[in-house]
Amino acid sequence: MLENLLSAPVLFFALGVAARLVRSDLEIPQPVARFLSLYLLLSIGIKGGHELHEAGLTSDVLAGLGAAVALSVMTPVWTFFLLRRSLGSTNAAGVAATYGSISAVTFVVATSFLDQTGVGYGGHMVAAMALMESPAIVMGILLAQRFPAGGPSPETRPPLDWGGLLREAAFNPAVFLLLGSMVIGMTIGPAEFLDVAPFVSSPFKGVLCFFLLEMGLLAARRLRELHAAGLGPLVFAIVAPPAHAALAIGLAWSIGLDAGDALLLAVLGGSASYIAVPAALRLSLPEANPSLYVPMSLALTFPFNVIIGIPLYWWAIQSVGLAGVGPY
Amino acid sequence: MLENLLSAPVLFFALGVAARLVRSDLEIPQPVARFLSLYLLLSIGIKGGHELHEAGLTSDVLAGLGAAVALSVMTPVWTFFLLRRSLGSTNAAGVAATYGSISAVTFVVATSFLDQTGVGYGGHMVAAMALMESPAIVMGILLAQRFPAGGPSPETRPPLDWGGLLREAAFNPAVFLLLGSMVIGMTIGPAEFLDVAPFVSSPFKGVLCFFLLEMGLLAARRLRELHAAGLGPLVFAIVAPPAHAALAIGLAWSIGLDAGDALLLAVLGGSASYIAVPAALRLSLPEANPSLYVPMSLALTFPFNVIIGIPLYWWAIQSVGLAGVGPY
Amino acid sequence: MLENLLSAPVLFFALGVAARLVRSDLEIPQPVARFLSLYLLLSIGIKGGHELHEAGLTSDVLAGLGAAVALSVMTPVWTFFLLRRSLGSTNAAGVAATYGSISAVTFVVATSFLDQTGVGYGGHMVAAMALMESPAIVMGILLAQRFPAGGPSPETRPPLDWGGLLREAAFNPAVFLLLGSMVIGMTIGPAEFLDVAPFVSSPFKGVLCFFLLEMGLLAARRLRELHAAGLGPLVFAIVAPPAHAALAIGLAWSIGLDAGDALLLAVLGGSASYIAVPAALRLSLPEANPSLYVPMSLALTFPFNVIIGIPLYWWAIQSVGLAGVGPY
Amino acid sequence: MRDVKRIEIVVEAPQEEVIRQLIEDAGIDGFTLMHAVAGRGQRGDRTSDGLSSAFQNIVFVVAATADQTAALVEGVRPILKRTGGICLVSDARWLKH
Amino acid sequence: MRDVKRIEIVVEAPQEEVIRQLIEDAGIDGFTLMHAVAGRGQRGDRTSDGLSSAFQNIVFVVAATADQTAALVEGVRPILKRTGGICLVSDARWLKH
Amino acid sequence: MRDVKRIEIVVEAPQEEVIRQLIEDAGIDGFTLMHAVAGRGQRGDRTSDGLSSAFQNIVFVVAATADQTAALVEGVRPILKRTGGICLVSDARWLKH
Ligand SMILES: Nc1ncnc2c1ncn2[C@@H]1O[C@H](COP(=O)(O)O)[C@@H](O)[C@H]1O
Ligand SMILES: Nc1ncnc2c1ncn2[C@@H]1O[C@H](COP(=O)(O)O)[C@@H](O)[C@H]1O
Ligand SMILES: Nc1ncnc2c1ncn2[C@@H]1O[C@H](COP(=O)(O)O)[C@@H](O)[C@H]1O
Ligand code: NA
Ligand code: NA
Ligand code: NA
Repeated sequence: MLENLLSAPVLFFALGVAARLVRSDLEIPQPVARFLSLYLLLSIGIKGGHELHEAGLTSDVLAGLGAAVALSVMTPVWTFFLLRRSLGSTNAAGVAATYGSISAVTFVVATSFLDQTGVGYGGHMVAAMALMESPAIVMGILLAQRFPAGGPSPETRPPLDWGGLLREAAFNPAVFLLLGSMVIGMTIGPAEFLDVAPFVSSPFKGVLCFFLLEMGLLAARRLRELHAAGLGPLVFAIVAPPAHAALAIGLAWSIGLDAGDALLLAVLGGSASYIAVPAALRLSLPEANPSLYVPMSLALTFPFNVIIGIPLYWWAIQSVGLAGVGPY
Repeated sequence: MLENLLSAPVLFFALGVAARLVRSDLEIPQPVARFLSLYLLLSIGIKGGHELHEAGLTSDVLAGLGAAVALSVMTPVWTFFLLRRSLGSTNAAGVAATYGSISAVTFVVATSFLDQTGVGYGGHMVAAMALMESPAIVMGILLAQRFPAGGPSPETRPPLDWGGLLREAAFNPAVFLLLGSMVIGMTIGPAEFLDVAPFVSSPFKGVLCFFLLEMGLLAARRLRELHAAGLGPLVFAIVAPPAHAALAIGLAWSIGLDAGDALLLAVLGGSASYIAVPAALRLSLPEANPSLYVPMSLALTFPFNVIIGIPLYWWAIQSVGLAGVGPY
Repeated sequence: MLENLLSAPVLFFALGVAARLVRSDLEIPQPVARFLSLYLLLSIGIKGGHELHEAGLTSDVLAGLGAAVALSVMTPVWTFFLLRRSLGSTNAAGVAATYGSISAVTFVVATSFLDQTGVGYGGHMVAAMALMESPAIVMGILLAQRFPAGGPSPETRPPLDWGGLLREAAFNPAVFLLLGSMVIGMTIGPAEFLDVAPFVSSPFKGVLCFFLLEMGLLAARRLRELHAAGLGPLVFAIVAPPAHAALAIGLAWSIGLDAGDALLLAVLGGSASYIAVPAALRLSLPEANPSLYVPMSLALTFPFNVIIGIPLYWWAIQSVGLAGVGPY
Repeated sequence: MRDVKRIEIVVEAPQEEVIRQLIEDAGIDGFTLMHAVAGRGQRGDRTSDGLSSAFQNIVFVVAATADQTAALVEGVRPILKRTGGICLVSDARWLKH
Repeated sequence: MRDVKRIEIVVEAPQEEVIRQLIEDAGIDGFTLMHAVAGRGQRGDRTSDGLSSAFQNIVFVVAATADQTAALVEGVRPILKRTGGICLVSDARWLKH
Repeated sequence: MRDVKRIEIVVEAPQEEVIRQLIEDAGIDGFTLMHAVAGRGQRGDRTSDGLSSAFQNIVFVVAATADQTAALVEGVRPILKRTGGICLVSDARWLKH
């Protein structure tokens, strides 16, 4: 765990937080930060696709994908009913969608943790990640519609544009680039993969450091917004990750996933979205307060997972005795 | 040809087109895309200069340069007279300049094709590319001036600023960076070249993938603009590339270029500009409709060359029996 | 010296100047240029921290740091009194702060010069650089306050916000990222360092080329602003670097620094700020004319150091017989 | 020069398509659009960050006749109510070339 | 505060030098300039892309006296005619410090 | 719609915090802010470069009542005097949703 604390990406996250705390003007230019996140998605997509191509489609693959989708459909349900009383229906639905979905950066940090630990993982877990964004968004909106309470009066609320919502959910940039890069990674041959590897593999960890610096800056800025939110959301943002991860580990154990895949499933279950879901919610559920669900996932759940969660889940996975395999 | 279809850059181009078709919000931040294109120019310039320095100035070099300039001077002439009737003088001149000039990205994809095929090419072809932008622009303007027809009445058209035009043509950013990097590539020693190689060579193909993703996004967006243009420009945009490339191959054959250089000459002849020429035309021939010449070159000719043209021209070159040499 | 003139970064600087002279529209998108400078700081910080960790804290380290801070405190004093008569108190204070501080890019070019020459240097020199920004800024403001003359009448000048000034001086983005990356470089183990090396080391020289291209563009643009300034500032901007560097070499000799560290100290002493100090002065001493101190440091002192200064100081260091060591 | 209204609409970036459509529906055939704009209002700070544009503002500047303006303003009202932002209308003269 | 005209000119980026010159020719000693602006008009959509700035708009905001404004407007007219764009003029008060 | 003042403040980027504070002090609870703006004035050219934002402009657009405007204008005056920039005030109507 200490080792994880002292990994370069985590330290850069801390540096970003520190910069904001001392009110330094340090910032990553926004178009570049946006590009670095595209780079991480493209890289992980190509590598995942390449590995999936090498390994082939096994029953493990289908089991992993199924488990991931199940998590993203179910998590919003209990999240919603747990929080509806304290936050109101609309905000509870926003948080539900957020926690049913995933954080790609957390996933990336987890793959980097596995690489360092020398444990392999299946390329299909990248697909699993991509498949978890949309169901969570749709579930959140559905819940808000079926269990309305408060919010603006019906006449000011325009009818929901389901077509737009589904397009937003299924073709949001992150999902699209991830799945597209995966398909490309599966399609190109090994020679072509070798050609792009110096771009998608070698600088990966360094780019991750830069990106976590940005994440630290953003998380620290968002943290202040939680002052107004009361204790409930704070507690949820810290307790939900290990709870959801435990569930994911249980699922992994029951379907016999390898240890590496199990860690990634735990991280997917335990993490929450701060990019795709907020963007979709601003369109489809603008009444939900983004100053609630974004800081929860970005300023609390994200650092929790990256610093404590990943090594904790790994320890749990080894305790329940899931077998690791070497890097594919 | 199938192999080329399945190369990573071409697949990313397709991914970009697909993203636009399904109306995904995927986009490369504009300052980064701009930078990636500078990177491609700088890299190809340094590498070209370095290779030219190694190979020395041969008569082959002069022949290649001469053929390139000749193509860029002649192509606008027939293009103009072919299209004047249907498009009007001004628009025909715009298209003429566009097709006399070149597409640096197509050139880069072709060098990547040659690298993969294991065939060498001369660094001077990079200079040939740089020399083809300006003559085409000047020819287009000249043709519009000598053969006016329609357009705004003479009194509203200010006298042409030839100084500005020539500066724009000769020192446009792409030409300047390309030639400048070539000179630097020729000047620095091998040790210095080795020092910059991890930057200019290793990530090259990966950056190309990202850039073709952007090209796909742009091409798909531009495609719609052609609806209004009628069939003529559409046909021209698809027929001109192989016709001009055939001419270039004939020229290459008659002056005895190596197969690799011949392919690059074919690609230069067959490709059309969508960066430098439009920028110059907006200043010197603003009456020409950019919604005509940009989509033609970007949304039709560019993908045609990248997907079909390059392998097709290569097949033709091998058929006429030009000898390839190994990579320098 | 000729060798230095023909190094890739210096040639790209010249290319940038040439682009501006022929009025080419070439430009590096601003967010990317901003990012490249962050990259250079982060890289040099991590590498410096890593080397410092390997070498350990020796008395050499403390001597180097002390000499650097002394230079940044003293240089503003004589600069101020030398220029006060001709430029007025406020502008003299601005120039004083500028020349007491440092240019990180000059430092980076010097490390690249040493790498090429095969001479090592201590990682603590990166810390020395970081420690030189703040004292110079504070000295400049103090001098302007203690020796006022001219400037706006007291009632319009608001009381100085010392808290803000110190925060600006101590936590300006460059200093913060540099020191933060150094600490991270000292903290992470060798395995982790190897993981980030393909990002922080391999492309370093290439990125430096791109950045010097930008510097050339900016320097040429700024040069024009000096027309109004008279001969004094021009002469100072060329004479101060070798004078301050000579002093630094003397200091290095007296405390027995290694040759590599001595060169870096000379470069720190001889260089002047054009990023951190201007930003701080706009807040704390806005009456000082930035069209004076920025072009002096950016358009004259910077190219002087990069082209002539570095090899000149190196020659001087070898003449006084400081011993070099191999790369750590 | 012709008298027109100058309409300035500040909304969050995700509403771009909606406002574009409203402008078209109001029969106005042009607009100018700035991206990556920051701001503060009742819904807190909006600043660009490197993750998504969901929390940035965009600014539409539209020149239109009084009638078109009335139509556009009515369309924009519920959007501002739901998602925040402002709409300012002022008088201007339009250089008709 | 002093009464001035506020002139807002939207043109495509390649015309930057031309407009700068016209402002100077009108005897106006300052302007504010925004880059990378999108828009739609009779000449279709203008959006920033990653290739060139030729199809982006820029916006000049200029504070000037009525006389200077008249001069500038006359200079701008043929540019707008040839290459498109708009020019809006409104009344404002300028805080003269 | 309600009558308001539209205040447009162009200052150099380092003054951002100062102006934000002045807006708050004037009792105004919102503003719109554009970064990376170029310009020319008595203090020469301000263009964005890749080194720092110290020589860029920023533009604040503020909708406020006449009283708030008077307060803000007085606060801004000495800043403009010291560090340059402009402040334009015009009449507008604010769509109150
Ligand atoms: N008084 C104001 N003046 C200028 N812009 C404002 C004002 N109030 C709000 N805005 C803009 O509208 C956006 C949304 O405002 P709100 O919905 O009040 O949070 C803010 O981020 C600002 O960009
Ligand atoms: N009615 C309008 N309101 C605001 N901006 C406009 C309007 N019409 C045109 N523009 C701007 O002027 C640019 C060129 O317009 P046009 O020449 O009509 O294509 C457009 O891209 C818009 O930015
Ligand atoms: N007449 C003007 N019209 C519009 N903007 C101006 C004007 N004068 C100055 N500015 C803006 O204010 C900034 C600072 O002006 P100055 O302090 O005069 O150098 C300039 O960079 C411009 O952005
Ligand atoms: Na989750
Ligand atoms: Na051509
Ligand atoms: Na110094």
